[in-house]
Amino acid sequence: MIAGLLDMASWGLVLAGSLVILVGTLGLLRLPDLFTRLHGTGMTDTMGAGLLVLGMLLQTTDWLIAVKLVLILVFLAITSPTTSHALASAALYGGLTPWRLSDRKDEP
Amino acid sequence: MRHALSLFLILFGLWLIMSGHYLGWLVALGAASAALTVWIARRLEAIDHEGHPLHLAWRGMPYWGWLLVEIVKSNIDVARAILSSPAAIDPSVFKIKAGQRDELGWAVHANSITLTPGTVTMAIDADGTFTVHALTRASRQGVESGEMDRRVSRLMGEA
Amino acid sequence: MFAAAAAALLVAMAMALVRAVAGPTVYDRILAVNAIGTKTLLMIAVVGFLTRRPEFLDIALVYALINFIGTVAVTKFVKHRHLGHPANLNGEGEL
Amino acid sequence: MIELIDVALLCMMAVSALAVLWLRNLFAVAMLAGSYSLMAATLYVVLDAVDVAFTEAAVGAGISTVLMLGALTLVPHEEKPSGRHALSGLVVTVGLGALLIYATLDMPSFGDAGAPVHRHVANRYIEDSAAEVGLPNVVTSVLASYRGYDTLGETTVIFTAAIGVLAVLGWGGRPGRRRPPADGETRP
Repeated sequence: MIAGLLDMASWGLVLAGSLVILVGTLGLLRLPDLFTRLHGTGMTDTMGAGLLVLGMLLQTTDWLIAVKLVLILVFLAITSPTTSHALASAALYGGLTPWRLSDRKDEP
Repeated sequence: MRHALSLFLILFGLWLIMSGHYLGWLVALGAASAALTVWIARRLEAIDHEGHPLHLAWRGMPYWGWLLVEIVKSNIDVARAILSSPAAIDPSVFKIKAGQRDELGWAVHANSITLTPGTVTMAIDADGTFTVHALTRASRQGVESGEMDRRVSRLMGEA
Repeated sequence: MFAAAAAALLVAMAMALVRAVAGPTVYDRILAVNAIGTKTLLMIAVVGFLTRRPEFLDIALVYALINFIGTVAVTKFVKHRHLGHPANLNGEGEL
Repeated sequence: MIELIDVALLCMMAVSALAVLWLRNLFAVAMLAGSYSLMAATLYVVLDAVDVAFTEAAVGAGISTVLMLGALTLVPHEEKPSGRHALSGLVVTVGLGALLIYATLDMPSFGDAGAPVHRHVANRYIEDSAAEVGLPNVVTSVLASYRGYDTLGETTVIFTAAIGVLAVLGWGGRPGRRRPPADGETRP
Protein backbone atom coordinates (compact mmCIF):
# COMPACT_ATOMS: atom_id res chain seq x y z
CA MET A 1 0.00 0.00 0.00
CA ILE A 2 2.65 2.48 1.09
CA ALA A 3 4.94 1.27 -1.67
CA GLY A 4 2.18 1.75 -4.23
CA LEU A 5 1.50 5.29 -3.01
CA LEU A 6 5.23 6.12 -3.13
CA ASP A 7 5.41 4.71 -6.64
CA MET A 8 2.49 6.86 -7.76
CA ALA A 9 3.98 9.96 -6.14
CA SER A 10 7.28 9.28 -7.87
CA TRP A 11 5.47 8.85 -11.20
CA GLY A 12 3.75 12.17 -10.72
CA LEU A 13 6.96 13.96 -9.75
CA VAL A 14 8.99 12.59 -12.67
CA LEU A 15 6.25 13.37 -15.20
CA ALA A 16 5.76 16.87 -13.77
CA GLY A 17 9.52 17.44 -13.89
CA SER A 18 9.65 16.32 -17.53
CA LEU A 19 6.79 18.69 -18.33
CA VAL A 20 8.55 21.62 -16.63
CA ILE A 21 11.75 20.84 -18.55
CA LEU A 22 9.83 20.76 -21.82
CA VAL A 23 8.09 24.07 -21.10
CA GLY A 24 11.33 25.73 -19.99
CA THR A 25 13.14 24.61 -23.14
CA LEU A 26 10.18 25.71 -25.22
CA GLY A 27 10.81 29.11 -23.67
CA LEU A 28 14.40 28.88 -24.92
CA LEU A 29 12.93 28.57 -28.42
CA ARG A 30 9.97 30.92 -28.24
CA LEU A 31 11.08 33.89 -26.16
CA PRO A 32 12.37 36.86 -28.10
CA ASP A 33 15.90 37.53 -26.81
CA LEU A 34 18.74 36.22 -24.66
CA PHE A 35 17.68 37.88 -21.43
CA THR A 36 14.16 36.47 -21.61
CA ARG A 37 15.47 33.05 -22.66
CA LEU A 38 17.58 32.93 -19.50
CA HIS A 39 14.35 32.64 -17.50
CA GLY A 40 13.35 29.56 -19.49
CA THR A 41 16.56 27.70 -18.67
CA GLY A 42 16.17 28.89 -15.09
CA MET A 43 12.96 26.90 -14.97
CA THR A 44 14.69 23.73 -16.18
CA ASP A 45 17.53 24.13 -13.71
CA THR A 46 15.38 24.75 -10.64
CA MET A 47 11.99 23.13 -10.73
CA GLY A 48 12.49 20.74 -13.64
CA ALA A 49 15.62 19.18 -12.21
CA GLY A 50 14.17 19.40 -8.69
CA LEU A 51 10.98 17.47 -9.45
CA LEU A 52 12.84 14.90 -11.55
CA VAL A 53 15.40 14.26 -8.81
CA LEU A 54 12.70 14.09 -6.14
CA GLY A 55 10.89 11.47 -8.23
CA MET A 56 14.12 9.46 -8.53
CA LEU A 57 14.72 9.80 -4.79
CA LEU A 58 11.46 8.01 -4.12
CA GLN A 59 12.58 5.12 -6.35
CA THR A 60 15.79 4.31 -4.52
CA THR A 61 16.45 2.70 -1.17
CA ASP A 62 20.22 3.05 -1.31
CA TRP A 63 21.23 6.02 0.83
CA LEU A 64 24.45 6.51 -1.16
CA ILE A 65 22.44 7.09 -4.33
CA ALA A 66 20.03 9.34 -2.45
CA VAL A 67 22.90 11.49 -1.19
CA LYS A 68 24.33 11.76 -4.71
CA LEU A 69 20.94 12.81 -6.09
CA VAL A 70 20.64 15.51 -3.44
CA LEU A 71 24.19 16.63 -4.23
CA ILE A 72 23.23 17.04 -7.90
CA LEU A 73 20.43 19.37 -6.81
CA VAL A 74 22.72 21.33 -4.49
CA PHE A 75 25.33 21.77 -7.23
CA LEU A 76 22.67 22.89 -9.69
CA ALA A 77 21.26 25.35 -7.16
CA ILE A 78 24.69 26.90 -6.69
CA THR A 79 25.94 26.84 -10.28
CA SER A 80 22.76 27.72 -12.19
CA PRO A 81 22.32 31.31 -10.92
CA THR A 82 26.06 31.92 -11.28
CA THR A 83 25.95 30.83 -14.91
CA SER A 84 22.84 32.91 -15.60
CA HIS A 85 24.38 35.98 -14.02
CA ALA A 86 27.69 35.51 -15.84
CA LEU A 87 25.88 35.22 -19.18
CA ALA A 88 23.56 38.17 -18.54
CA SER A 89 26.38 40.39 -17.38
CA ALA A 90 28.60 39.38 -20.31
CA ALA A 91 25.78 40.02 -22.78
CA LEU A 92 25.06 43.41 -21.23
CA TYR A 93 28.78 44.20 -21.28
CA GLY A 94 28.96 43.10 -24.90
CA GLY A 95 26.33 45.65 -25.84
CA LEU A 96 23.23 43.49 -26.19
CA THR A 97 20.07 45.53 -25.63
CA PRO A 98 17.24 43.77 -23.77
CA TRP A 99 14.08 43.22 -25.80
CA ARG A 100 11.14 45.42 -24.83
CA LEU A 101 7.45 45.00 -25.46
CA SER A 102 7.61 47.89 -27.90
CA ASP A 103 9.98 45.85 -30.12
CA ARG A 104 7.26 43.34 -30.84
CA LYS A 105 6.79 44.49 -34.41
CA ASP A 106 10.10 42.83 -35.29
CA GLU A 107 8.85 39.45 -34.16
CA PRO A 108 6.87 37.23 -36.51
CA MET B 1 42.49 27.61 10.50
CA ARG B 2 38.92 26.81 11.49
CA HIS B 3 37.84 27.34 7.88
CA ALA B 4 40.65 25.15 6.57
CA LEU B 5 39.59 22.37 8.89
CA SER B 6 35.92 22.62 7.92
CA LEU B 7 36.87 22.65 4.24
CA PHE B 8 38.93 19.51 4.81
CA LEU B 9 36.00 17.82 6.54
CA ILE B 10 33.60 18.76 3.73
CA LEU B 11 35.98 17.53 1.03
CA PHE B 12 36.77 14.31 2.84
CA GLY B 13 33.09 13.69 3.53
CA LEU B 14 32.36 14.24 -0.16
CA TRP B 15 35.14 11.81 -1.05
CA LEU B 16 33.72 9.18 1.31
CA ILE B 17 30.24 9.57 -0.18
CA MET B 18 31.46 9.42 -3.76
CA SER B 19 33.89 6.52 -3.40
CA GLY B 20 31.72 3.95 -1.63
CA HIS B 21 34.85 1.92 -0.74
CA TYR B 22 36.01 1.89 2.83
CA LEU B 23 39.32 -0.02 2.84
CA GLY B 24 41.92 1.55 5.10
CA TRP B 25 44.47 2.18 2.34
CA LEU B 26 41.92 3.83 -0.01
CA VAL B 27 40.46 6.00 2.77
CA ALA B 28 43.98 7.16 3.62
CA LEU B 29 44.50 8.12 -0.04
CA GLY B 30 41.20 10.04 0.03
CA ALA B 31 42.24 11.90 3.16
CA ALA B 32 45.58 12.72 1.53
CA SER B 33 43.93 14.10 -1.60
CA ALA B 34 41.53 16.20 0.51
CA ALA B 35 44.48 17.56 2.49
CA LEU B 36 46.33 18.35 -0.75
CA THR B 37 43.30 20.26 -2.04
CA VAL B 38 43.07 22.26 1.19
CA TRP B 39 46.77 23.07 0.92
CA ILE B 40 46.32 24.30 -2.66
CA ALA B 41 43.26 26.33 -1.61
CA ARG B 42 45.36 27.94 1.13
CA ARG B 43 48.04 28.84 -1.36
CA LEU B 44 45.35 30.36 -3.61
CA GLU B 45 44.10 32.26 -0.55
CA ALA B 46 40.65 30.90 -1.35
CA ILE B 47 39.89 29.91 2.24
CA ASP B 48 38.00 32.63 4.04
CA HIS B 49 34.69 33.57 5.56
CA GLU B 50 33.12 33.90 2.09
CA GLY B 51 34.59 30.74 0.55
CA HIS B 52 32.19 28.32 2.18
CA PRO B 53 29.73 30.20 4.39
CA LEU B 54 28.79 27.29 6.59
CA HIS B 55 27.14 29.53 9.16
CA LEU B 56 24.40 30.31 6.65
CA ALA B 57 23.51 26.68 5.97
CA TRP B 58 21.94 25.98 9.35
CA ARG B 59 20.67 29.37 10.41
CA GLY B 60 19.08 29.86 7.01
CA MET B 61 16.66 26.94 7.06
CA PRO B 62 13.52 29.15 7.24
CA TYR B 63 14.96 31.30 4.44
CA TRP B 64 15.71 28.36 2.16
CA GLY B 65 12.19 27.09 2.76
CA TRP B 66 10.70 30.45 1.84
CA LEU B 67 12.94 30.63 -1.25
CA LEU B 68 11.74 27.18 -2.35
CA VAL B 69 8.12 28.33 -2.24
CA GLU B 70 9.05 31.48 -4.19
CA ILE B 71 10.85 29.38 -6.82
CA VAL B 72 7.79 27.19 -7.31
CA LYS B 73 5.50 30.23 -7.58
CA SER B 74 7.71 32.01 -10.08
CA ASN B 75 8.13 28.81 -12.09
CA ILE B 76 4.38 28.64 -12.57
CA ASP B 77 4.40 32.32 -13.51
CA VAL B 78 7.13 31.87 -16.12
CA ALA B 79 5.52 28.70 -17.48
CA ARG B 80 2.29 30.61 -18.02
CA ALA B 81 4.19 33.42 -19.75
CA ILE B 82 5.93 30.96 -22.09
CA LEU B 83 2.83 28.94 -22.94
CA SER B 84 0.48 31.83 -23.55
CA SER B 85 1.17 34.01 -26.55
CA PRO B 86 4.41 36.03 -26.45
CA ALA B 87 2.27 39.09 -25.78
CA ALA B 88 1.95 37.98 -22.15
CA ILE B 89 5.55 38.83 -21.38
CA ASP B 90 6.62 42.34 -20.54
CA PRO B 91 10.38 42.32 -19.95
CA SER B 92 11.86 45.23 -18.09
CA VAL B 93 15.19 46.26 -16.63
CA PHE B 94 15.25 48.07 -13.32
CA LYS B 95 17.55 48.83 -10.42
CA ILE B 96 17.17 48.08 -6.75
CA LYS B 97 19.39 48.97 -3.81
CA ALA B 98 20.39 45.96 -1.72
CA GLY B 99 20.05 46.50 2.01
CA GLN B 100 22.90 44.14 2.95
CA ARG B 101 26.16 45.50 4.26
CA ASP B 102 28.83 43.20 2.82
CA GLU B 103 29.54 41.37 -0.41
CA LEU B 104 28.51 37.99 0.94
CA GLY B 105 25.03 39.38 1.66
CA TRP B 106 24.88 40.84 -1.86
CA ALA B 107 25.94 37.52 -3.33
CA VAL B 108 23.21 35.63 -1.45
CA HIS B 109 20.63 38.24 -2.41
CA ALA B 110 21.64 38.43 -6.08
CA ASN B 111 21.81 34.65 -6.40
CA SER B 112 18.38 34.32 -4.80
CA ILE B 113 16.98 36.78 -7.33
CA THR B 114 18.55 34.85 -10.19
CA LEU B 115 17.52 31.46 -8.80
CA THR B 116 13.84 32.40 -8.96
CA PRO B 117 12.93 32.12 -12.64
CA GLY B 118 11.57 35.32 -14.09
CA THR B 119 14.24 37.55 -12.61
CA VAL B 120 17.98 37.65 -13.32
CA THR B 121 20.54 39.90 -11.68
CA MET B 122 22.50 41.33 -14.59
CA ALA B 123 25.02 43.51 -12.79
CA ILE B 124 26.06 44.59 -9.31
CA ASP B 125 27.59 48.02 -8.78
CA ALA B 126 30.21 48.77 -6.18
CA ASP B 127 27.62 50.38 -3.87
CA GLY B 128 25.26 47.39 -3.89
CA THR B 129 22.87 48.51 -6.60
CA PHE B 130 21.55 45.54 -8.58
CA THR B 131 20.48 45.80 -12.20
CA VAL B 132 17.71 43.22 -12.56
CA HIS B 133 15.99 41.88 -15.66
CA ALA B 134 12.41 40.71 -15.13
CA LEU B 135 10.33 38.66 -17.57
CA THR B 136 6.85 39.72 -16.51
CA ARG B 137 5.32 42.58 -14.57
CA ALA B 138 4.48 40.22 -11.70
CA SER B 139 8.07 39.03 -11.34
CA ARG B 140 9.25 42.65 -11.32
CA GLN B 141 6.81 43.54 -8.56
CA GLY B 142 8.00 40.50 -6.61
CA VAL B 143 11.53 41.89 -6.43
CA GLU B 144 10.50 45.51 -5.96
CA SER B 145 8.32 44.64 -2.98
CA GLY B 146 11.60 44.20 -1.08
CA GLU B 147 10.53 41.13 0.83
CA MET B 148 13.53 39.14 -0.34
CA ASP B 149 15.80 42.02 0.67
CA ARG B 150 14.37 42.00 4.21
CA ARG B 151 14.65 38.23 4.51
CA VAL B 152 18.24 38.12 3.27
CA SER B 153 19.15 40.87 5.74
CA ARG B 154 17.59 38.84 8.55
CA LEU B 155 19.49 35.76 7.33
CA MET B 156 22.76 37.68 7.42
CA GLY B 157 21.97 38.77 10.98
CA GLU B 158 21.74 42.43 10.09
CA ALA B 159 18.14 43.15 10.93
CA MET C 1 7.96 6.42 -16.37
CA PHE C 2 11.68 6.97 -16.77
CA ALA C 3 11.25 6.22 -20.46
CA ALA C 4 8.86 9.18 -20.63
CA ALA C 5 11.36 11.36 -18.79
CA ALA C 6 14.14 10.25 -21.16
CA ALA C 7 11.95 11.04 -24.16
CA ALA C 8 11.13 14.48 -22.75
CA LEU C 9 14.82 15.16 -22.16
CA LEU C 10 15.65 14.09 -25.73
CA VAL C 11 13.00 16.43 -27.13
CA ALA C 12 14.28 19.23 -24.91
CA MET C 13 17.84 18.54 -26.09
CA ALA C 14 16.69 18.76 -29.69
CA MET C 15 14.98 22.10 -29.02
CA ALA C 16 18.10 23.46 -27.32
CA LEU C 17 20.12 22.22 -30.31
CA VAL C 18 17.86 24.24 -32.62
CA ARG C 19 18.62 27.31 -30.52
CA ALA C 20 22.35 26.53 -30.64
CA VAL C 21 22.26 26.32 -34.44
CA ALA C 22 19.96 29.31 -34.92
CA GLY C 23 21.77 31.65 -32.54
CA PRO C 24 21.52 34.51 -33.38
CA THR C 25 23.97 35.97 -30.86
CA VAL C 26 27.03 34.38 -29.31
CA TYR C 27 25.32 34.40 -25.90
CA ASP C 28 22.29 32.50 -27.18
CA ARG C 29 24.59 29.74 -28.34
CA ILE C 30 26.42 29.61 -24.99
CA LEU C 31 23.06 29.44 -23.22
CA ALA C 32 21.86 26.68 -25.53
CA VAL C 33 25.00 24.58 -25.01
CA ASN C 34 24.71 25.12 -21.27
CA ALA C 35 21.08 23.96 -21.45
CA ILE C 36 22.16 20.87 -23.42
CA GLY C 37 24.71 20.19 -20.69
CA THR C 38 22.07 20.37 -17.96
CA LYS C 39 19.85 18.02 -19.92
CA THR C 40 22.79 15.67 -20.46
CA LEU C 41 23.41 15.35 -16.76
CA LEU C 42 19.72 14.77 -16.03
CA MET C 43 19.69 12.26 -18.90
CA ILE C 44 22.56 10.29 -17.38
CA ALA C 45 20.71 10.11 -14.06
CA VAL C 46 17.49 9.04 -15.80
CA VAL C 47 19.27 6.41 -17.94
CA GLY C 48 20.79 5.02 -14.75
CA PHE C 49 17.33 4.49 -13.31
CA LEU C 50 15.93 3.29 -16.62
CA THR C 51 18.47 0.46 -16.79
CA ARG C 52 18.13 -0.13 -13.01
CA ARG C 53 21.77 0.63 -12.42
CA PRO C 54 21.84 4.07 -10.80
CA GLU C 55 25.46 3.70 -9.63
CA PHE C 56 26.76 6.05 -12.27
CA LEU C 57 25.33 9.16 -10.68
CA ASP C 58 28.80 10.46 -9.85
CA ILE C 59 29.33 10.96 -13.58
CA ALA C 60 26.26 13.21 -13.59
CA LEU C 61 27.77 15.15 -10.70
CA VAL C 62 31.05 15.58 -12.56
CA TYR C 63 29.10 16.75 -15.62
CA ALA C 64 27.36 19.39 -13.51
CA LEU C 65 30.76 20.78 -12.54
CA ILE C 66 32.28 20.55 -16.05
CA ASN C 67 29.22 22.27 -17.50
CA PHE C 68 29.44 25.07 -14.96
CA ILE C 69 33.17 25.65 -15.26
CA GLY C 70 32.99 25.42 -19.05
CA THR C 71 30.17 27.92 -19.36
CA VAL C 72 31.78 30.43 -17.01
CA ALA C 73 35.12 30.05 -18.80
CA VAL C 74 33.53 30.62 -22.22
CA THR C 75 31.57 33.59 -20.89
CA LYS C 76 34.69 35.13 -19.43
CA PHE C 77 36.48 34.62 -22.72
CA VAL C 78 33.72 36.31 -24.69
CA LYS C 79 33.51 39.17 -22.22
CA HIS C 80 37.20 39.88 -22.17
CA ARG C 81 37.57 39.78 -25.92
CA HIS C 82 35.09 42.64 -25.91
CA LEU C 83 37.14 44.52 -23.36
CA GLY C 84 38.48 46.86 -25.97
CA HIS C 85 35.01 47.81 -27.20
CA PRO C 86 33.30 51.00 -26.07
CA ALA C 87 30.36 49.22 -24.45
CA ASN C 88 30.67 49.22 -20.68
CA LEU C 89 28.53 48.88 -17.62
CA ASN C 90 28.37 52.60 -16.92
CA GLY C 91 26.57 53.12 -20.19
CA GLU C 92 23.42 51.48 -18.93
CA GLY C 93 21.39 54.62 -19.39
CA GLU C 94 20.62 53.64 -22.96
CA LEU C 95 18.86 50.42 -21.95
CA MET D 1 13.69 2.30 -25.33
CA ILE D 2 17.49 2.24 -25.06
CA GLU D 3 17.74 1.77 -28.85
CA LEU D 4 15.41 4.72 -29.31
CA ILE D 5 17.65 6.89 -27.12
CA ASP D 6 20.67 5.75 -29.16
CA VAL D 7 19.00 6.63 -32.44
CA ALA D 8 17.75 10.00 -31.19
CA LEU D 9 21.18 10.93 -29.84
CA LEU D 10 22.89 9.85 -33.06
CA CYS D 11 20.42 11.93 -35.09
CA MET D 12 21.12 15.00 -32.97
CA MET D 13 24.86 14.39 -33.27
CA ALA D 14 24.47 14.20 -37.05
CA VAL D 15 22.51 17.47 -37.03
CA SER D 16 25.15 19.28 -35.01
CA ALA D 17 27.93 17.86 -37.19
CA LEU D 18 26.14 19.08 -40.33
CA ALA D 19 25.58 22.47 -38.68
CA VAL D 20 29.31 22.65 -37.94
CA LEU D 21 29.94 22.18 -41.68
CA TRP D 22 27.20 24.59 -42.68
CA LEU D 23 27.76 27.55 -40.36
CA ARG D 24 30.32 30.21 -41.17
CA ASN D 25 30.52 31.74 -37.70
CA LEU D 26 33.52 30.06 -36.07
CA PHE D 27 32.39 30.74 -32.52
CA ALA D 28 29.10 28.99 -33.25
CA VAL D 29 31.10 26.08 -34.65
CA ALA D 30 33.13 25.83 -31.43
CA MET D 31 29.95 25.83 -29.34
CA LEU D 32 28.28 23.21 -31.53
CA ALA D 33 31.35 21.00 -31.32
CA GLY D 34 31.00 21.22 -27.54
CA SER D 35 27.37 20.15 -27.67
CA TYR D 36 28.33 17.33 -30.05
CA SER D 37 30.76 16.06 -27.43
CA LEU D 38 28.14 16.28 -24.68
CA MET D 39 25.75 14.17 -26.72
CA ALA D 40 28.49 11.69 -27.61
CA ALA D 41 29.25 11.38 -23.91
CA THR D 42 25.59 10.64 -23.17
CA LEU D 43 25.68 7.98 -25.86
CA TYR D 44 28.70 6.34 -24.23
CA VAL D 45 26.88 6.28 -20.89
CA VAL D 46 23.91 4.63 -22.57
CA LEU D 47 26.33 2.09 -24.06
CA ASP D 48 27.72 1.42 -20.53
CA ALA D 49 31.14 2.88 -21.32
CA VAL D 50 31.20 5.23 -18.36
CA ASP D 51 34.96 5.80 -18.37
CA VAL D 52 34.95 6.73 -22.05
CA ALA D 53 32.00 9.05 -21.43
CA PHE D 54 33.90 10.80 -18.70
CA THR D 55 36.95 11.30 -20.92
CA GLU D 56 34.76 12.52 -23.77
CA ALA D 57 33.12 15.12 -21.53
CA ALA D 58 36.39 16.34 -20.03
CA VAL D 59 38.42 16.38 -23.27
CA GLY D 60 35.75 16.90 -25.93
CA ALA D 61 33.43 19.34 -24.22
CA GLY D 62 35.99 20.86 -21.88
CA ILE D 63 39.56 21.13 -23.13
CA SER D 64 38.93 21.12 -26.90
CA THR D 65 36.41 23.94 -26.56
CA VAL D 66 38.92 25.99 -24.60
CA LEU D 67 41.63 25.24 -27.20
CA MET D 68 39.30 26.24 -30.05
CA LEU D 69 38.40 29.46 -28.27
CA GLY D 70 42.09 30.13 -27.75
CA ALA D 71 42.65 29.67 -31.47
CA LEU D 72 39.68 31.96 -32.17
CA THR D 73 41.43 34.88 -30.50
CA LEU D 74 44.06 34.67 -33.26
CA VAL D 75 41.79 34.39 -36.32
CA PRO D 76 38.75 36.29 -37.67
CA HIS D 77 35.30 35.22 -36.47
CA GLU D 78 33.92 34.34 -39.88
CA GLU D 79 35.11 31.59 -42.14
CA LYS D 80 36.17 32.81 -45.58
CA PRO D 81 34.04 31.31 -48.37
CA SER D 82 36.46 29.31 -50.48
CA GLY D 83 34.24 29.10 -53.54
CA ARG D 84 35.67 25.95 -55.03
CA HIS D 85 34.51 22.47 -54.23
CA ALA D 86 37.20 19.83 -54.03
CA LEU D 87 35.65 16.81 -55.77
CA SER D 88 38.64 14.58 -55.07
CA GLY D 89 38.30 15.29 -51.36
CA LEU D 90 34.66 14.24 -51.44
CA VAL D 91 35.52 11.02 -53.26
CA VAL D 92 38.30 10.13 -50.79
CA THR D 93 36.09 10.88 -47.77
CA VAL D 94 33.09 8.94 -49.02
CA GLY D 95 35.34 6.07 -50.10
CA LEU D 96 37.05 5.90 -46.73
CA GLY D 97 33.71 6.10 -44.94
CA ALA D 98 32.32 3.25 -47.04
CA LEU D 99 35.45 1.20 -46.32
CA LEU D 100 35.10 1.77 -42.56
CA ILE D 101 31.43 0.80 -42.61
CA TYR D 102 32.35 -2.30 -44.60
CA ALA D 103 34.96 -3.12 -41.95
CA THR D 104 32.40 -2.91 -39.15
CA LEU D 105 30.41 -5.70 -40.80
CA ASP D 106 33.11 -8.13 -39.64
CA MET D 107 32.99 -6.93 -36.04
CA PRO D 108 31.31 -9.10 -33.40
CA SER D 109 27.93 -7.78 -32.33
CA PHE D 110 27.73 -5.41 -29.36
CA GLY D 111 27.96 -7.25 -26.04
CA ASP D 112 28.82 -10.62 -27.64
CA ALA D 113 30.42 -12.80 -24.95
CA GLY D 114 32.27 -14.84 -27.57
CA ALA D 115 34.04 -11.83 -29.08
CA PRO D 116 37.85 -12.14 -29.25
CA VAL D 117 38.39 -9.27 -26.77
CA HIS D 118 36.42 -11.11 -24.15
CA ARG D 119 38.26 -14.41 -24.54
CA HIS D 120 41.83 -13.26 -23.92
CA VAL D 121 42.97 -11.62 -20.66
CA ALA D 122 39.74 -9.74 -19.90
CA ASN D 123 38.34 -12.51 -17.74
CA ARG D 124 41.41 -12.56 -15.56
CA TYR D 125 41.27 -8.78 -15.15
CA ILE D 126 37.63 -8.92 -14.07
CA GLU D 127 37.98 -11.93 -11.77
CA ASP D 128 41.39 -11.52 -10.18
CA SER D 129 42.31 -7.83 -10.35
CA ALA D 130 40.69 -7.02 -7.00
CA ALA D 131 42.85 -9.68 -5.31
CA GLU D 132 46.00 -9.11 -7.36
CA VAL D 133 46.12 -5.30 -7.40
CA GLY D 134 43.73 -4.34 -4.62
CA LEU D 135 41.87 -1.58 -6.43
CA PRO D 136 38.08 -1.52 -6.75
CA ASN D 137 38.10 -0.13 -10.32
CA VAL D 138 39.17 -2.68 -12.93
CA VAL D 139 40.03 -0.04 -15.53
CA THR D 140 42.37 1.67 -13.09
CA SER D 141 44.01 -1.69 -12.31
CA VAL D 142 44.55 -2.41 -15.99
CA LEU D 143 45.95 1.05 -16.77
CA ALA D 144 48.09 1.47 -13.68
CA SER D 145 49.24 -2.06 -13.00
CA TYR D 146 48.82 -4.64 -15.79
CA ARG D 147 49.75 -2.13 -18.46
CA GLY D 148 51.83 0.03 -16.14
CA TYR D 149 54.83 0.43 -18.50
CA ASP D 150 52.53 1.27 -21.39
CA THR D 151 50.84 3.97 -19.32
CA LEU D 152 54.21 5.29 -18.18
CA GLY D 153 55.24 5.64 -21.83
CA GLU D 154 51.99 7.41 -22.72
CA THR D 155 52.23 9.90 -19.89
CA THR D 156 55.88 10.55 -20.76
CA VAL D 157 54.91 11.35 -24.34
CA ILE D 158 52.10 13.67 -23.24
CA PHE D 159 54.27 15.36 -20.62
CA THR D 160 57.03 15.94 -23.17
CA ALA D 161 54.50 17.31 -25.67
CA ALA D 162 53.09 19.67 -23.04
CA ILE D 163 56.57 20.94 -22.18
CA GLY D 164 57.27 21.43 -25.88
CA VAL D 165 54.07 23.39 -26.42
CA LEU D 166 54.74 25.53 -23.36
CA ALA D 167 58.27 26.18 -24.55
CA VAL D 168 56.96 27.34 -27.93
CA LEU D 169 54.10 29.45 -26.55
CA GLY D 170 56.02 30.86 -23.59
CA TRP D 171 54.73 30.55 -20.08
CA GLY D 172 53.38 33.81 -18.68
CA GLY D 173 56.50 35.75 -19.60
CA ARG D 174 54.83 38.48 -21.67
CA PRO D 175 54.53 41.68 -19.66
CA GLY D 176 52.16 44.32 -20.93
CA ARG D 177 49.61 41.88 -22.32
CA ARG D 178 47.52 41.83 -19.18
CA ARG D 179 45.15 44.75 -18.77
CA PRO D 180 43.74 45.90 -15.46
CA PRO D 181 39.95 45.36 -15.22
CA ALA D 182 37.83 48.26 -16.40
CA ASP D 183 36.03 50.47 -13.86
CA GLY D 184 32.73 49.15 -12.60
CA GLU D 185 33.36 45.70 -13.93
CA THR D 186 31.71 43.00 -11.89
CA ARG D 187 33.16 39.59 -11.33
CA PRO D 188 30.93 36.87 -12.78
